[in-house]
Formats: sequence, structure tokens, C-alpha cells
Amino acid sequence: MTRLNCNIISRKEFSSRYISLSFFAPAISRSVMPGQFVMVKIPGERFFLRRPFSVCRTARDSFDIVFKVVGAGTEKLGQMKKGDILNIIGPLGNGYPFMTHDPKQGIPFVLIAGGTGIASLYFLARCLKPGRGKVSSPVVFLGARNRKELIFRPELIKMGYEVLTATDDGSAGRKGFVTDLFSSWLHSPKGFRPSVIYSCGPRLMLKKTAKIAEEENVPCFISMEEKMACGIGVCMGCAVKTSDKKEEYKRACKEGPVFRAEEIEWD
Amino acid sequence: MTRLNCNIISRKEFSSRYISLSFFAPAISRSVMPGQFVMVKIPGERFFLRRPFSVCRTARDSFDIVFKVVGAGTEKLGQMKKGDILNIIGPLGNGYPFMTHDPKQGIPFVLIAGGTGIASLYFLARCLKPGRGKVSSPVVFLGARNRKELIFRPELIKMGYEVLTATDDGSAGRKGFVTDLFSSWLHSPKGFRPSVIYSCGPRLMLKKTAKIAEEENVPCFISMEEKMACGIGVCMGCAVKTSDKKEEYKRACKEGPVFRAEEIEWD
Amino acid sequence: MGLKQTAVNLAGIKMKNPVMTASGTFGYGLEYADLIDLDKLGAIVTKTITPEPRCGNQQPRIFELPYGLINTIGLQNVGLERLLSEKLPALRKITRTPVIASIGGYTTADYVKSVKGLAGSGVAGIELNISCPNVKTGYKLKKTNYLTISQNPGKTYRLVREVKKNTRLPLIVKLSPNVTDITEIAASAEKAGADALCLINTFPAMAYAGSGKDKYSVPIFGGLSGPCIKPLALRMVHQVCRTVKIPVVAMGGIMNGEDARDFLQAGAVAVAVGTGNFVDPGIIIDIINALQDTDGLPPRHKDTKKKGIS
Amino acid sequence: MGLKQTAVNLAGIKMKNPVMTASGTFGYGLEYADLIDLDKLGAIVTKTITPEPRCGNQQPRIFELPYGLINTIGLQNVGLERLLSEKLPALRKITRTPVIASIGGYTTADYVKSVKGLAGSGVAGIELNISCPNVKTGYKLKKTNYLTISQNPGKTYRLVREVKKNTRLPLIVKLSPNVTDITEIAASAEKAGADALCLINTFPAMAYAGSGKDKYSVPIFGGLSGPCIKPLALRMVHQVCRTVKIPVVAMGGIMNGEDARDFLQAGAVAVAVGTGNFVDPGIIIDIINALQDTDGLPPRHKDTKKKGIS
Ligand SMILES: Cc1cc2nc3c(=O)[nH]c(=O)nc-3n(C[C@H](O)[C@H](O)[C@H](O)COP(=O)(O)OP(=O)(O)OC[C@H]3O[C@@H](n4cnc5c(N)ncnc54)[C@H](O)[C@@H]3O)c2cc1C
Ligand SMILES: Cc1cc2nc3c(=O)[nH]c(=O)nc-3n(C[C@H](O)[C@H](O)[C@H](O)COP(=O)(O)OP(=O)(O)OC[C@H]3O[C@@H](n4cnc5c(N)ncnc54)[C@H](O)[C@@H]3O)c2cc1C
Ligand SMILES: Cc1cc2nc3c(=O)[nH]c(=O)nc-3n(C[C@H](O)[C@H](O)[C@H](O)COP(=O)(O)O)c2cc1C
Ligand SMILES: Cc1cc2nc3c(=O)[nH]c(=O)nc-3n(C[C@H](O)[C@H](O)[C@H](O)COP(=O)(O)O)c2cc1C
Ligand code: FES
Ligand code: FES
Repeated sequence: MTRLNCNIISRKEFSSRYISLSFFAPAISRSVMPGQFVMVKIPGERFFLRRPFSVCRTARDSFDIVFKVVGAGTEKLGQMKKGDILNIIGPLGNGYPFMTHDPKQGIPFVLIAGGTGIASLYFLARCLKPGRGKVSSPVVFLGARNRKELIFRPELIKMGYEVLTATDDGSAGRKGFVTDLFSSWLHSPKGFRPSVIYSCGPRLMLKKTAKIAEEENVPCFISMEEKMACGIGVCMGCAVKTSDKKEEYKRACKEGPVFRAEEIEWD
Repeated sequence: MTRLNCNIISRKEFSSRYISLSFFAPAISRSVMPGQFVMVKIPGERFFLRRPFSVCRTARDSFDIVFKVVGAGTEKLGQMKKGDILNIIGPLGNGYPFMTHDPKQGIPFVLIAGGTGIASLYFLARCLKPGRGKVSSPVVFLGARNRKELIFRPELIKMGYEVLTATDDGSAGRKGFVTDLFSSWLHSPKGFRPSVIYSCGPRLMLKKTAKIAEEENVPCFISMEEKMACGIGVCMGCAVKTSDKKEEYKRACKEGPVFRAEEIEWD
Repeated sequence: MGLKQTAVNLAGIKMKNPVMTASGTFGYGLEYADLIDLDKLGAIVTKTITPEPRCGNQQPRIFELPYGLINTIGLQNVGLERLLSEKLPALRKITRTPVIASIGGYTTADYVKSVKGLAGSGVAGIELNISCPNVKTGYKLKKTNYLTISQNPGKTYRLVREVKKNTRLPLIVKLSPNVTDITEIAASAEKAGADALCLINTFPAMAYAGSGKDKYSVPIFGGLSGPCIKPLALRMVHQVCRTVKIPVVAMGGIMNGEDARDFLQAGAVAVAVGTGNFVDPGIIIDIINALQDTDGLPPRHKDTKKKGIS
Repeated sequence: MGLKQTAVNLAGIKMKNPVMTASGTFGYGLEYADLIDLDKLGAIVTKTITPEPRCGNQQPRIFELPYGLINTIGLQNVGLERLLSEKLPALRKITRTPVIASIGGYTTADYVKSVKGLAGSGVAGIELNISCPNVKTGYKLKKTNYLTISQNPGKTYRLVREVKKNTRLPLIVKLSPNVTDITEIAASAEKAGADALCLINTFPAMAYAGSGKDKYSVPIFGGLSGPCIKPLALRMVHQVCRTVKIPVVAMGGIMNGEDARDFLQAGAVAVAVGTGNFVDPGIIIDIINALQDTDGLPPRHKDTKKKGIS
């Protein structure tokens, strides 16, 4: 974990509300693992706390984040330009454990992403070899508000993933929740019980995913977003309620953000 | 008094710390009198209160302010560019009364300015006809930190004023206080008891000016700067202690900023 | 989407909307007449007056922070007589908006004198300022300071009861936030006959006002207002609205429609804009428009899930 | 211009400079070790621990404002045992900076148990947290809430006296700002044997945490910290430093060297950085450097001209 002033080396707009930035930061890009995040200091006194963002891609000397403009902080961040310098702390938290194909059966894994949840899963998808199991390719379930917000789809297909999509407004793929899509896929002829599920997205989506995983008895790892003040484990702001007897509330920023789905106490 | 969004139509740097801005604002430019001021909203949430500035010049549809960068607000104001729009309230306060030549004697008046105090006096100088009395031209005593901060000197000379200068560091004119310069001029062969003194500048300078005016028994009007929250007479933040029995503390923004020197209770 | 109904009745004072001015930030109502339409306001609260004129504190009186303001005006005011003879008649000429007179004093007799003087003056109500942190005395003096008696439930009770006996006008009691438990003070004022409560006045605060080498020669003590006190004010308004039955006028850092809605949601019947007037005289009109244009007044007393200290 | 002398002795705790961490904003000291040089700090204050581990409050726990932070952590902590067996030994391995353990509890016995447990643990001192606004109970419950007993002078006196009997370590008592007169509480703690005072803990505050339509479904109650509380904290530190003889550790919105100097000038012997650590972990080192590089520590207790409420 380091604290660095990072130069923005490129900026890309997926849409006016989905923006990605690349930062020059070898110290981070060479050590960060999928599922880990960074805390970005957004310029301006009114942005008191740093904002957490998952790393979605790395190159040798740089890493990328992709974010949706949802409030004043991301609005400001979206206005940053190539050459601007931001102070960043990272990499932070624990990433996704790499458990992919079931070695005996050759059964592939599945990724389920909702909204900006694709950020960390895209990084994971790049690091895991999609390969092809006995059954099928690994599948990415991609959910978003609408067609425009379904990012990284072409890249994932090119890498060899099968990508199934759902949108809230039906503007692309199936209309409705990505978890419903996953659920009906599971019970469809093409469906299979994956070796492991990785998921990131809104709380409700994760809860549903966890439920399906439990029913199907599939190992499932989810990345949880909680409001964070420090991002490095000192403030206890990001607590996630777990079934752990010793440590009921775990810190999303330190013990997480990736948790085993069965650990979480949903309310 | 109006509240307007005013376009900056030009910007001039006297030095990096002395800047003047022209605003398009017919409603203000056509009604403002010398000694009156405006309250400028400086962009950015951290500039909570508006900043008061004297009007230093008007054209038909625009007016100018000139200011020195002394803190964060004027720093920011100094970065404003042509085309930027600022919200301004004005004109505010009471200006200098026009009492100039002693009609019987033809004795000219005198202006004594310290630092940014020249702003309102320059506007006054432009409005009064300098003419030439029986004795001499009206004289402007101009004091500043150094040569660079002695602004409007050429303009005043061109208009027919005699300009005598003093600087703290001796880089132009006499080294020392402008009030000392005035005092020794008064008793020099060229000196004369003016018909009226108008003065604006630091408190200490005004106090000394008031003392000399009292000793010489010359009517004297001074413009007082106090911290202002509202600028329009509601907060009582800008109180000036006076000898008035009925209203001991007067509001610099409403009853002032120009006061008769003998009214002020200096401490 | 038409304009929403926003009229409220504050302890008998009929206001066309729940937005009023905070005492001391709107002069005697006259000064802003050039800039905003006074008829649009829910009510106008005057600067606190004392029976005799007061000249207030020395300079500096104002200290700006990036998120608020410290002031130490010291209740400079024209006194009861000039309020009655000059200010109120002038104000009545230019607007029909209800006017609430804020009064302060040094003895119970001062307050009684003012309310008696205000009878028949045409004011719609009286605000009892017993919470000004800026008047001499203060933390070192043990003598009762009437202007901070809202820090003491017993004294609050006695003063309010005495004043109430001497006026038929709706009586709004303005409380200090600088107390351990504001619900206790609120309850005393209610019991003593207050028709409404007004919270909060400014918080006692301090800053070093100079800069550079001079900095530490000018400690400024005064009352803190502005956006930075909003979370504290909101907590107190929420608490008090759940413990008293009389209506509450809320204030503390209201700068826009959303701030106003927060306080109304927390249970206030009306809100007041103070420091916001300095930032921009148009703010108060913007707030009124925001309440009318969006969703009208929020439903009150509706928080169900409560967290933390509640 | 060489480095200035900045060492201070806080009730027997020798600090190389007067800058320490505020409890609850620096974990158990271990987490920041990657980012800053712990050896540079004046002292490290741990998260408040209770005899048994605590899991704290529900989400959301954090609410950001442009000028501060509302938190409702609810004292999530690992408990006395793990502090002693895991955290302190680990911390001792990586730094020699004095460590001050902050303790909280629900009964006098809880506090006594913790101080006894900490004897011989190597901590340099104990901070008594009797001022946390975030623990269940609160304004509606009448039962004594030990974590806010610093709102009551008598209870403060009794608890401090009892704890003091059971420890030889320097005892720093942390006070709540949410009181009518903080000098009264400060005096009680001093009389009961406190070796130093620490002020201030967070202010009880409230915000509506959601946005849009959901906004009013999530009122968040918690403690307010950050720059917006500085003028209030500074006033209290100034007041208390003039009424007690024991040293004061000051905090509340310290974000830079100038803030720190203001509190030292007001009379504090040391200062603590809380919320500032979140904004930037480097802030605390910047503050230490600022105090060393510029003019050293300011002369204390030197305000002569006083204005306003003082
Ligand atoms: C571990 C982690 C990884 C994340 N990765 C991404 C990512 O890759 N792409 C992306 O678009 N977003 C991501 N988020 C969410 C992102 O941090 C928020 O959208 C962002 O902080 C909103 O800031 P704002 O100022 O625009 O919103 P505001 O609502 O104005 O922010 C106010 C406060 O709430 C916090 N906040 C608001 N929304 C969230 C949220 N969903 N989660 C946590 N805190 C929040 C902010 O940090 C800030 O402190 C991640 C969150 C976490 C915890
Ligand atoms: C009636 C009047 C007319 C003025 N005319 C001019 C002018 O023509 N040119 C010019 O350069 N300056 C003028 N000033 C002073 C000018 O207002 C201040 O220099 C300016 O407000 C400083 O703002 P800042 O944010 O840079 O300084 P900061 O010191 O950061 O400001 C902090 C606060 O103090 C107030 N303040 C600081 N200095 C002064 C001051 N000298 N007088 C009043 N308030 C102050 C600010 O308004 C602000 O509220 C005038 C002041 C008054 C009262
Ligand atoms: C400059 C100034 C003067 C004030 N004078 C008074 C006063 O005379 N009487 C009073 O009851 N409150 C007075 N107040 C307090 C305000 O009415 C209000 O309670 C407080 O400022 C909080 O609201 P705000 O944050 O919207 O300003 C004054 C506040 C300011 C800033
Ligand atoms: C997230 C958070 C957690 C805190 N936890 C504690 C705590 O456990 N014990 C305590 O005494 N104070 C706690 N505090 C209060 C701080 O120690 C400090 O008194 C307060 O935040 C004011 O300082 P600041 O403005 O620099 O943050 C906490 C503050 C914050 C923001
Ligand atoms: S964000 Fe502070 S502990 Fe996780
Ligand atoms: S600045 Fe408010 S009365 Fe003059």
C-alpha cells in the first residue's frame, strides 16, 4: 500500500456518465490484484473524504478505474483531464481468490456484474484464463440500467467469455434483473452449475446471487461496497455484518471488499 | 441598489498583486457616486461572504474596481478573466460629498490616498473638476508600499492634478508615511490650507489625516473600511464608533463608508 | 406541476409559506426591500431590540470561515422606541408580511417593558431572545445573564411565564444550542406558556482573527452560524420536535431548499434563514420557490427507522 | 532556520512533539504503518476499547459533509484481551512512540477492569472515553450512559476518582463538548485526580443520509467531527485552559499546522489529529513538520485583549 500523486495518462468516456481514467503508478499497477481498490482524493476542499474505486485494468506502469457519475465527487472526477494529478492510496483490501475451473470436471466459473460492479470483475476476467472447460466457456452475466451502461462487453467476448446481458429498460439483452437472467439460465439447457461464482454489484443483487449460490451449493465470492472514511482499516466505518463469531462486523476495506457469500448476514 | 450578474469585460494588471476589472452593469455604472462600493460574490463555496470594493471608474455601461491581492478571496478574484460572470450588489453606501473649491478664495481641495484607498479617490478625482484655484491645482497625495503600487499617477497628472508621492521603501517619491509628506507640504512654501480634504486608506493613516485636518481646521471626509458581512445595513457587522450621541456606532456600509473625520472616535 | 400549498399557521401567525428571516440578519426588514419582494416572505423577524438602544461590541465583529461565520455584534439596536416610531411604521408601509419582533434585555422588567410596548404595534408575534452568546458577561461572570438564560431550565421557566402574563401576542422562545440537553429547556419554555419555540441561536465559538505575526493578538469570541452548524441544529430540532407539542421554528445553516426541507422533515413548522441572506439576498426567495415548486412541504414526524443516539 | 524544539511532557508522558492521533481515527496504530513513519508521532492513541469486544452500529456509519463528517461507529473494537495480546505487542514491535490506550465501558467496573488489565502492558497512559455520543441509549433513555457521563459533573467526578485509584498510569479524561458549561466538567475531572484532559469528542449531530426519494427514510444520528467543529473546540479549549491547572490535549478539526498552532496558542499542551487522517494520512506528519519548521511552539496563555463572551 502506498500513497502517490498519480498523473492521469488517459481518459475515456463510455458515455457521459461512465468514464474511465488511467493513472501512471507502477507501484500500484504491479502489485494490485483483482477486487482490490484505491482511495482517490478528489480535488476541492468540499470533497472531504477520499472515494473508493476498484481497479478495472492494469498495464505495466499504469492502472485504470472506471466509474459512473452518481454524485458531486464522481462528477468532479469525471471532469479531470489527461495530465491532471490526483493523490491516490492503494492497492487496498483483499481481492478475489483465484478458484476457477473445477479441475476434475473442467467446469467453468461465472461472473455476475451489476452496474459499476463490472469494474473489478473485468479485471478479474482479464487475469483468469477463460479457456474452455468440458462443458462450456466461462459466462459473464452483465446487468445495467440500459444499453449504454453495458460496458466492456466486446472486450469480454473477444477474450473468450460468453456474455449474457440484462438491462432494466430492456434496451439490450433481457429486460429485468441480471440475477433473474442467471437463475433462468441455470435451469435452461445451456446452463450448468459453475465451479465458482464471482459477483459485484448493488447490495440487493449480491443478496440474490448469494441465495442462488447457496441453493445450488456453489462457492461464491462477492465484493461489497460500503461507505468508507479511511479505506485502510482504522475508522470502522465500512463494517459488514458477518456470521463470524469472533468478529461479527468485518471491515469491507480490510477483511473485504471480497467476502465469501455465505459469511454475510443480510438483513 | 441592485443585484446583478455582471460580465467581466476587461481585466488589467497593474502588477501581479494590483488588478483591475471592468464589469458590464449599466444599472450600477449610471448611478454610482464616488465613495460608494459594491459587494462582489467570489465564486467558490469557501468564500462565504461577499467582498466589498470601491468603484474606481465608470463608463456609460460599465464600472471598474481595482484591488490588491491580500487573501484567498482577492487571490481568486484576481484569477477571473474577461467573460467570467460575477454576482454583484451595488451601488452601496454613501459617497463623498462634493465640496471642492472654496468659492470665495478659490482654494483647491486635497486628496490623500494610502494603498488601495486610491480606488475611491480616483473616481472622485475624475468626477471633480480639478480646475485651478487662485492658489494652485488640487493636490493628490499618493502613498503606497513601493513604486509598483503607486497606481493611477499618470492619469491623475494628465487630468490636471498635482501628484505627490510617498512609499514605504522609498522606491518612489518620499520615503515614509503619506501623512508626513502631507504635513511637511502643508508647512512648505508650496503648501496651502486646502478647502477640503478627502482621504481613504489604512486606519492609522486616516487617524493621522483626521488629526491634521482638525489642527488646521479643514473640513475632512474619510472613507472607512470595516469587515462587512452584508454590506447593506442589516448585520451591524461594520460598526464604526462615532461621537454621535444618538447612534454611537454607525454602519460603515450604510451611514458610511464616508464619514466626516471629526465624527470618528479613534481608539 | 402546479405550485404546492405551503401556507402554515405558526401559533396563530398566518404565514403564506414556512420561510422566515432569522433575527439579526435582516435588519428591521427595510434594508432588503430594494433587492427582494418582501411580500413573498412567510414572516419577517426583526433584529433583537432592547428597551434602550445598544451600541454593541468593538471591532472586529465578523470573522469569516469557509463554512460559516463568527459574529460578535453585541446586540447593537435602535431600542424599543425607535422600533415603534420609525421602523415598524416604515415596514408596514411596504409590506403586509407578518412581522415578528425579537426582544432582549437585562432584567425581567426589560422584557416585560418591551412586550407591553409592542401591544397594539401591529406585530404578529414576539420572539424572546434569551440565547445570544454575544453580550458582555458570559462564562466568567456568575451574575445572571438574561441573554443566555435559556441555558437554565428554571430561569427560562420563570422569565417566559412572566412575559407571557404580559402579552397576548404569540410568544416564540428562542433557545441556545449551547446546553447539555435542549429538550429540558424546551420543556420548561413550553410549560411556562411559550406558544412556539425557535431554535437555534448561534453557538459560542472562537477564532484568532488576525493573520501572520498579529494573528494571536486578536482572539475573537462570538456566535457561530452558517452551514457548519446545520447537523447540530438538525439534531436538536429533531429531538425537540419529539418532546414538545408546540410548534418549532428551525434554523441553522439553511442555504437552499433542501436544507429547509430537512428541517421541516425533522418536524419544524417553519424555518428561518440567517447567514444565508449575507451570502446572497436572493437565497430566501429561492428557498420559498423550491418548496413551492418541487413537492410542497414534506410530511413531518415520519422518521421511522432511527439510528445512533436516538 | 534550524528545527525548533517541540518536545513536550504531557502529565509524565514524554512526547517528542505535541502532536498525537485522536482515538478512533488511527485504529490500533498498525494500519498506517505502511504510509507514515510512526516514530515521528508525538503519541499514538488507540481506538477506544471495552473489556469485551463490541461490534458497533448498523450501516450507514459514515456521512460526509463538505466541512466535516458524521460517524456512528458505535465503538466497534476488539476488546481488552486482543488489545493486550495482539495489538499492543504488534505495535511495540514497529515503533517506540508512546502509546495511549483509550478505554470505554458501561459500568465503573468496566473501566476499572480495563485500567487494571493495562497495568504493565507498556502503554504510556490511559485516555478515559466518557464522551462518545454513538453508543446506544442517548437522549431518550434515562439510564446512566457511561459513555456520556462527561455531561454530568458529579458522575464524572465519581468515575474518575474510582479509576484513578486503580492505576498509576497518567490518566487523561476525554470530555464531551455537548454541555452547557465545559469548565464545570473539567473542574470535576481535575478534582477527582485526572492528570490531563482531552477535549473534545464529537458533537451529537444528525443528517438525512439518503438522496432523492429515499432521503428521508434514513436519518443518521452520530458524532460530528472535522473542520466545522474547530471554532467550537477552540472556544472550549481556551475556556478550560484558563480554569484548570492540568494539561489539556486539544482536538477538533485540526487539518494543518496553523490549526494546531491555534490550539496550542489557546493553551493546549498537545493536539490530536482525527478526521484529518482520513482526508490524508500525511496530514499529521505535515503538521509536525510545520510546528518544527516555522516558529516552534507558540507561547501559550498569552491572549491579552479579549473580546465578546470572554
Ligand atoms: C470498494 C469499493 C469499490 C468501488 N468501486 C467502484 C468502481 O469501480 N466504480 C464506480 O463507479 N464506483 C465504485 N464504488 C462506488 C464509489 O465509491 C461511489 O460511487 C463514489 O464514492 C460516489 O461518490 P460521489 O461523491 O459521486 O457520491 P456522493 O453520494 O455525493 O458521495 C457522498 C459520500 O458517500 C460515499 N458513497 C456514495 N456512494 C457510495 C457507494 N456506492 N459505495 C461506497 N461509498 C459511497 C462517497 O464515497 C462519499 O463519501 C466503489 C465503492 C467501494 C466501497
Ligand atoms: C467599503 C470598502 C471598500 C473597499 N474597497 C477596496 C478597493 O477598492 N480595493 C481593494 O483592494 N480593497 C478594498 N477593500 C478591502 C477589501 O474588501 C479586502 O481587501 C478584501 O475583502 C479582502 O478579501 P480576501 O478574501 O482577499 O482577504 P481575507 O483576509 O482572506 O478575507 C477574510 C475576510 O475579511 C474581510 N476583509 C479582509 N480585509 C478587509 C478589509 N481591509 N476591509 C474589509 N474587510 C476585509 C473579507 O471581506 C473577508 O470577509 C474595501 C473594503 C471596504 C469595507
Ligand atoms: C450577524 C448576526 C447577527 C445576529 N443577531 C441576532 C439577534 O439579534 N437576535 C437573535 O435572536 N439572533 C441573532 N442571530 C442569530 C440568527 O438569528 C440565527 O439564530 C443563527 O445565525 C443561526 O442561523 P443561520 O445559520 O441561518 O445564520 C444573529 C446571527 C448573525 C449571523
Ligand atoms: C470515525 C471516528 C471514530 C471515532 N472513535 C472514537 C473513539 O473510539 N473514542 C474516542 O474517544 N473518540 C473517537 N472519535 C472522536 C475523535 O477522537 C475526536 O475526538 C473527534 O473526531 C474530533 O477531532 P477531529 O475533528 O480532528 O476528528 C472518533 C471520531 C471519528 C471521526
Ligand atoms: S473505511 Fe475505515 S475501516 Fe474501512
Ligand atoms: S456590513 Fe452588515 S450592517 Fe454593514
